[in-house]
Amino acid sequence: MCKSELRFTGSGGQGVILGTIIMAEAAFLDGKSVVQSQSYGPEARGGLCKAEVLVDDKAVNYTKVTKPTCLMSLTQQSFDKYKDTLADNAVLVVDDSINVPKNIGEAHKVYKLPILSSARKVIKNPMSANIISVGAVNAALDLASKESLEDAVVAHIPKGTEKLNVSAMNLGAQMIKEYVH
Amino acid sequence: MCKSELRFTGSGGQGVILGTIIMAEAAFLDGKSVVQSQSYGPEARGGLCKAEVLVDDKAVNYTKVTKPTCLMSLTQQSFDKYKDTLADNAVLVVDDSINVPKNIGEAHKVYKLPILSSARKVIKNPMSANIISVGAVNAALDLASKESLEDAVVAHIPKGTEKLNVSAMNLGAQMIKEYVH
Amino acid sequence: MASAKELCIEPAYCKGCGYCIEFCPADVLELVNDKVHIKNIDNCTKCGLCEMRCPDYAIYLEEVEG
Amino acid sequence: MASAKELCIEPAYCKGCGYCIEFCPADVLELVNDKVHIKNIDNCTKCGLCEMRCPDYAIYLEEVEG
Amino acid sequence: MPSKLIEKHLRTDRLPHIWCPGCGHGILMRDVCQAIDNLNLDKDMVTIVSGIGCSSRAAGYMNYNTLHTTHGRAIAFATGIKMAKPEMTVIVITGDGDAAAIGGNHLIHGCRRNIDLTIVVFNNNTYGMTGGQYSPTTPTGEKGTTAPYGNIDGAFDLPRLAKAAGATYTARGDCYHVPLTIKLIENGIKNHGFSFIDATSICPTYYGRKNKKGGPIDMMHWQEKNCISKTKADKLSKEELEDKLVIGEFYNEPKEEYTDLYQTIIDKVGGKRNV
Amino acid sequence: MPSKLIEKHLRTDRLPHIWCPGCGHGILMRDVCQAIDNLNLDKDMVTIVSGIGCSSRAAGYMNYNTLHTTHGRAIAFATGIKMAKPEMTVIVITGDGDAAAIGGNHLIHGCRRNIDLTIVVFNNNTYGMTGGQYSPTTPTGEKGTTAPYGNIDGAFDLPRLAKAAGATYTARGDCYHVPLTIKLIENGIKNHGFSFIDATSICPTYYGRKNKKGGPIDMMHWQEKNCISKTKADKLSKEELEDKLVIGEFYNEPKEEYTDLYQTIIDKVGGKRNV
Amino acid sequence: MATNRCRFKLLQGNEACVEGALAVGMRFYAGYPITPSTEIAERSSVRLPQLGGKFIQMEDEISSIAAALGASVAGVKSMTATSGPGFSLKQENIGYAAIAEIPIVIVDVQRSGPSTGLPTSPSQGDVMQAKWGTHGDHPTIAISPTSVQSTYNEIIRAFNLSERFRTPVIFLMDEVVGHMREGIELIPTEELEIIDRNEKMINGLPYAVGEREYIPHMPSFGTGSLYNITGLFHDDEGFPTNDNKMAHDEGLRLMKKIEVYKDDIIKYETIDTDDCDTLIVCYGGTMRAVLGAKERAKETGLKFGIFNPITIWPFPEEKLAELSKKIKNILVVEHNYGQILLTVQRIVKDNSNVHFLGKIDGTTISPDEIIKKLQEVNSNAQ
Amino acid sequence: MATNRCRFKLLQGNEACVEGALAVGMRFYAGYPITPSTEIAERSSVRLPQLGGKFIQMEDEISSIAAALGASVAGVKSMTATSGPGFSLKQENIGYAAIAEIPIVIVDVQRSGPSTGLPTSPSQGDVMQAKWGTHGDHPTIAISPTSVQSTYNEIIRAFNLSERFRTPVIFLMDEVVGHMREGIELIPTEELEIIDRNEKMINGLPYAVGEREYIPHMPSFGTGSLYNITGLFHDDEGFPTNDNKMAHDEGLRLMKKIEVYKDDIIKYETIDTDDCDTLIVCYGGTMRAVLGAKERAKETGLKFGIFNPITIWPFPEEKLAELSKKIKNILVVEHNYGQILLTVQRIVKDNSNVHFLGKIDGTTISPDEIIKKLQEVNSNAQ
Ligand SMILES: Cc1ncc(C[n+]2csc(CCOP(=O)(O)OP(=O)(O)O)c2C)c(N)n1
Ligand SMILES: Cc1ncc(C[n+]2csc(CCOP(=O)(O)OP(=O)(O)O)c2C)c(N)n1
Ligand code: SF4
Ligand code: SF4
Ligand code: SF4
Ligand code: SF4
Ligand code: SF4
Ligand code: SF4
Ligand SMILES: [Mg+2]
Ligand SMILES: [Mg+2]
Repeated sequence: MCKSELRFTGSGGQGVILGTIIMAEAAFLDGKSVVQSQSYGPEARGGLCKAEVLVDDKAVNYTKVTKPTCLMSLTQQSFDKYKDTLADNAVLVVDDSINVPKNIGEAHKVYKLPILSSARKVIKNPMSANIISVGAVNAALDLASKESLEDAVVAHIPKGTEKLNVSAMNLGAQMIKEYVH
Repeated sequence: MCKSELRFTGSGGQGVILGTIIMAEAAFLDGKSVVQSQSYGPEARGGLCKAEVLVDDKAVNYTKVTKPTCLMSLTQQSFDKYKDTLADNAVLVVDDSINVPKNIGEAHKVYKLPILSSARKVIKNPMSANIISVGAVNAALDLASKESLEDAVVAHIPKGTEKLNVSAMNLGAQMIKEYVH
Repeated sequence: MASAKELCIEPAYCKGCGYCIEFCPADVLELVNDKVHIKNIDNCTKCGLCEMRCPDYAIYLEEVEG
Repeated sequence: MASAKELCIEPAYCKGCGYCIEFCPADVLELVNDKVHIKNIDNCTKCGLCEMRCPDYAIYLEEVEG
Repeated sequence: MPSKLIEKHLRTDRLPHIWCPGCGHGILMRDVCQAIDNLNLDKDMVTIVSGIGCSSRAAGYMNYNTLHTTHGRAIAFATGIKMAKPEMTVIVITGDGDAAAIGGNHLIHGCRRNIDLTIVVFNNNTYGMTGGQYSPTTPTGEKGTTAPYGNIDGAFDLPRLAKAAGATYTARGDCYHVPLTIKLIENGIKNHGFSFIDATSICPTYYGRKNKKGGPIDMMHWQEKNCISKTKADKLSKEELEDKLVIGEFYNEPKEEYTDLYQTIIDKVGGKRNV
Repeated sequence: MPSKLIEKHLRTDRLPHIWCPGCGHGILMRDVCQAIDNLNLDKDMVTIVSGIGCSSRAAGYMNYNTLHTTHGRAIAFATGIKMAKPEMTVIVITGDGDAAAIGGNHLIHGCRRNIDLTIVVFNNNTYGMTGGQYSPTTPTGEKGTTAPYGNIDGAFDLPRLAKAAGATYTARGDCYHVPLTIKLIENGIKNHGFSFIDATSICPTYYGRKNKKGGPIDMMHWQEKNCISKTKADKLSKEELEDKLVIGEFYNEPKEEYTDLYQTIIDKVGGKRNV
Repeated sequence: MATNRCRFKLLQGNEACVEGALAVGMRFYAGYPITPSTEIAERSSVRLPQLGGKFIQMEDEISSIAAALGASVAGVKSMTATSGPGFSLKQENIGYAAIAEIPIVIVDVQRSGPSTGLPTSPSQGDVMQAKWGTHGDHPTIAISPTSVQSTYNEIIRAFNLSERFRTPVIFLMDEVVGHMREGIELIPTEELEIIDRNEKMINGLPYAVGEREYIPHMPSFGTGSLYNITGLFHDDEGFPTNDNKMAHDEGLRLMKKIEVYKDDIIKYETIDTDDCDTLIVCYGGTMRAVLGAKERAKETGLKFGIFNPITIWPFPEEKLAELSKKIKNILVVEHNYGQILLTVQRIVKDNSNVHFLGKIDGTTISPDEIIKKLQEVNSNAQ
Repeated sequence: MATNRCRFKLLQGNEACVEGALAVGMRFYAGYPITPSTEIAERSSVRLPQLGGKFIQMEDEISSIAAALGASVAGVKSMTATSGPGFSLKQENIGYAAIAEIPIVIVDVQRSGPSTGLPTSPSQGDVMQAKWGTHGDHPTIAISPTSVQSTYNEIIRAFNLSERFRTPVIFLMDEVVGHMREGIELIPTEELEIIDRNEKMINGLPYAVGEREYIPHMPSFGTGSLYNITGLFHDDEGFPTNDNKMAHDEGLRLMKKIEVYKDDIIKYETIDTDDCDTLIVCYGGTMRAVLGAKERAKETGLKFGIFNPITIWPFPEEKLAELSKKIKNILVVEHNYGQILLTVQRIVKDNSNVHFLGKIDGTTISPDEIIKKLQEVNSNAQ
């Protein structure tokens, strides 16, 4: 098992895959070994979407996450599908619209954050939800340096949207910092 | 080796292949085992053409003629190519325009017949040369019954040309009968 | 007996594209939580344009015994 | 120095199709043993039609030092 | 609960379909069903053949005999079905990639034979299924994931190509002009010969996004404004026509049909009918 | 000894060629050489690409860069060559089967791209190499070894198809009207874009024999009589036109060429020329 | 036989292929000409309409197999024929037939390859391609006839297997057999055992199988069933699925349906295998040269047995393994650079005893060459 | 490594394939999109014009390989990429490349088959097709990378082999490797050993070979040589021939040029093979799961070696034969129903010790499954 096994889930079009690419890139820029991968399929169109990152100090061998140490979910449907296969003491970063069963809440560290609503209301761009979650996950796990994460974000978003996305990232990190369990 | 191994050669368009099919059909109608085959190739277009028949009382196994017991040739070029691989005491039925070297004439039974010219002048159809040669070869080898040969000829020529072709066949047989070595 | 038409919705099919709303000539429809919703059925002229352009068969007119 | 044209034949190429003969406007050519043959060179107008239509490049006009 | 039309013609247990929100393919699939319904065809005597692509997924949802084949080959499969069962109504649902890229040869040869098939191309000017590459109908200059600097290829005018190849019925419809499009499909099915309907679709997910066409609604508005009838088009200048798409029936000249001609051969050589 | 033209443009050590007595392909191959000669092209900057068929055997005899490919794919191979070396004159010699049956898709897509290739189809209305089956240009009703009861397929009008697909130059020549045909090929090569020349050939061995067209000379006479220019054709009634074949230039409308357009992309994104 | 005037006929292998297919009920043929298979198309074009069947010449080989599959789906026994280059082009749709489980017979009259190769020359270079030519794991049945008569008989078996197992069957002829003429007996339809597909769906589902069954039944289009066929992995209704268990079950079932019934599919011929030091493994046209060598056994003093895998895929592994146990040398003779050889090497425990004779130069392997090779094998063995 | 900001980059396997190809000099790409290979086309379309190269999206896979071959003939290193269905369609022209001896790299990012199958799921179902997919006997080189880094490195080797041996090289990726992202080192062109084709003809003939040489040299079109290329058997000038001796010599030489230099072509990796009871044979993406199982060796107590044939064709037979002599059990792990398994069974003398773990259900084989299988193998062995 790797040090960190991240699984991001949501519905197609929410930028979940990009989120994992950015996470991977950030860790990679810090000199870590990473493997990122995703599920494809026509179903991914409107439906469920899953992407993963493995991070370690030594080489990552097996390329798939089996027991995530971190699950990020943006929709209830995707959360329900993956909520039961987690590593012990996993970190869960989920949208606050998601209903997390008690047993899971007790067994793991859960951050319920207003990701989707903040994207809409604070950042004023629903497409920024994935960047908020990236910021949040990174902060929750203390995975990559802030600089690397910022570089990674900037490298993967359309030119001209840097400011917006960096503030989304910061917003995510801040949510974690200020989170009251 | 089969009882009879026939090789017909000439140039493309002379009906050499059809000749062997008729020979094979005739022997087959008489209850013999036969295998007929031919060389294909774009070269067969204008150039050399070769077709073969194996005839036996028992099943014919190997499908190619290796040492013909009978060689029929309509052109010098094709004769030259195949003149040197013959069974002992082979029967050669060749157009009289062909120059047969002395050693071959002595080692084998050679019929030099006016096949091409008779086709033109007697039958008045250059395309009948192959049927003349069929008649001749059959008579020279006493291979198939006259009835079977006639049936075979009729089965393979265009409707309406029966009379012409049967007389071509007979002409070939007659040439052998009347041949003076 | 005359038959009338009723405007029906199948929310499970609706993907919230908004065609029906945009092209409804009578402003009958709206989007609620990314699903079509009838906001003003009285305006509806039963013209059927929403049904025609709904890519997901989520809105349609059905004959009802009048 | 003026250059003239000469009618040439390459018998090895000729397949005896007869085009040159049939379409020669001056009856210069004939078929002998399935090969083209010049029967009457004096008639030849050096029009080049035989060369143009020979599928086998067996007949042609060549410039000669006049 | 779905509508009666949908209930009757689709496999409703498979709905909702996999197409994206706002994908025009759903509208066009309904058009085909409506045309079949209007013609009162026996469903068991209707076969839908499709290739591979988002569009070609239609077959799976439609409650007739349905054959989802390999990429580009739908018309060839359909030809075999029609030959084997000439009494069958055979409709091919395909995409611009499926029909005009990899399948272009089968398209023109189907036209040439004038075999009684009706081809409906769900033409979204892109390869939707593989994620938005440019297609043979992507207008020159537009973008796709494989045309990052703008597409330099010319685009086929498919009805024109089909006609030149021998189709006896050609037309173009779209997603906005639904009654017209239904009628065009109906007429295509009615033509006893090879019928080709270029049905302009909408792919907001890839074609729209890549080419900054706005969302589905914007793209539908584009069709509303720019898809014009031949009569209207005839009155416009070349410049005015630049961004217009002419819809309607282009060609309808029935000719002897292929399977009929084959039957005359069977009759002539003494073969029995329908062995 | 062969003529100077033949000496210069053909691999004379390979002559005589394999074509049958009276085969029109030999005449057409000479036409291509003559056109190249007239244009004074550097032979090293000429590539002939062919597919498979009697016609496609031409490549082997021609003394340029010659590529004898797989059946139907010549235009696709040629596209790669032209993209890699835009300064090369690339001519495709193909047959009606090679170009219009199995290769039909590559033909229409070549047209669509308007890439600078010149296609010369040695069109003998049959598959000569495989022994005389009917082809997509065999007139309806005629025979082939696979159409023993008469062909029921429609025949492509190839220049019309090419034009509809986007070719910027289309023409038809034959074996009788040699100077015209040479000129058409010349103009095709000169057109900086996709040029399509349908060169009517003569296959006495199969097409002629199967369809009782007489020998080569009769078939040549048929072309003499029936291949008429557009001006002549315009004066004839539909009935009179029935057995006529219109020859000459049909379409010649230059448009931006594909490899040129690609170069503008390279220039735009900073790629060097000719790496 | 007395005279051959009734049900006996002199036919080319290619022609016998058509006549056998017609006898077993083939009523649709789609093809594109290619040497040396063209006579199959030509004879089909003459014969099919005489029996109310249909022939179509398609624009290429891909559309040919596609049209044949379409006709099969409509309930008509269908065939397509080709040679090397065309066989390569048909591969994608062979896989389609396998996963969609559509009966069809694909004839490949092998010629010398690769590519255009030597188009008119004999070869057996497509044997491995017949098994592995299409992408992905898939079931394969391939049959290789040795004579004109066996062509007639085996094409009938090919159709029967195809219908019974709902699977494409490759009929692997070669130029030698395809182009030679022999006298054969045309067994008429009435005397044949003919297997037709079962049109009654199991549990009302087109891809459902009964217990201990592996083959779903197949209704024809237009007979009231209104179902879906796809080349994607699918559920029992024929609808595409991404469900891992369904995909696994379906993929495995496709392989199993051939595996489980392999004894019904496999057919081979053994000659003089009871008492021999050397066993020749050969098939198709090459068999004839081996028989030619056998004819001369007295003269040459060479004793050898022959193993002819008529069903070449699935290969008759068990029988060969059994035979190999009591035989010193095995000589594989085939018209290629060693294809079935690899399978024989895998089956036979001690590879050192497996020898090979093969070639591709446009000529057939002759009895002389076989005799020479046998002598070599024998002398090395001493 | 410290930080990864210079020549280190996070890339997808498909992207690394393009970057490696560009580094070794690929300047022409022709393709047709298909999952899961599409990113190769997409990245090529972006990158090639930046380097003065050309990208073209053709109308299908057949024309794609044809165009790439055309460009290669004109002297430009060329590549095409596809997945299963497209790989089937390219087969005919792969044979053409083999006999005409035109360098080209064909990438097949395998997906689950047959036919459309499970288009987005991992598989290694085309391994045998890579060797046998085209008709007729022909040489094959195929390489299968296991990671994003090895994709970059091995595609460079693929081009080098292709140019050196004038032969098509199949680059056999799988969905796992193609779609995952890893950090890799992009070794720049200047630091690479690059093999370019030798354009100077031997004896002035494009298909002549020197003594003890098997590979003719290849001038590009437009460099003054005016020669012929054909897919027919041909003489040294490249002109079609039916001469039996020439055909024989050419056919044999095509096979020999790979056979003779196979030590230069073959590359494999062995891990812990010195002291193990069980050897796992695996390749491509599956290797990662095996390494995953190895990671847990301490925990599970399982000792095993790994043999990874990076050059999968020609298969590293000799090395495996050697290893097999001192090993009790061999376990072949691949993402199919047993393909390389057959080759392993052929090579390994006592088949009873060859075990197999494979599947196709859309999921990857996991370390857990491997561990379970190893335990099974071990317990049976007792
Ligand atoms: C032989 C083959 N090549 C490529 C593909 C990949 N592929 C699947 S669908 C598709 C294009 C679909 O485009 P279109 O037909 O326009 O349908 P759309 O998705 O746009 O509706 C491609 C290239 C395939 N499945 N098979
Ligand atoms: C893939 C493939 N299919 C079929 C063939 C067989 N074949 C060779 S040439 C030919 C037709 C040639 O016709 P055409 O192009 O008109 O040339 P022609 O011989 O008439 O000049 C065919 C079908 C082949 N070589 N390859
Ligand atoms: S058109 Fe249909 S899918 Fe779109 S919002 Fe309206 S009901 Fe929903
Ligand atoms: S039927 Fe007409 S008016 Fe009523 S909701 Fe639909 S579009 Fe609006
Ligand atoms: S040049 Fe003219 S006149 Fe002279 S032989 Fe030729 S065709 Fe006749
Ligand atoms: S046209 Fe040429 S080939 Fe024909 S007869 Fe005249 S010279 Fe000979
Ligand atoms: S990708 Fe485009 S074509 Fe495909 S379903 Fe989505 S919108 Fe429709
Ligand atoms: S068969 Fe026809 S096309 Fe071929 S060489 Fe002979 S005449 Fe010419
Ligand atoms: Mg599309
Ligand atoms: Mg032709």
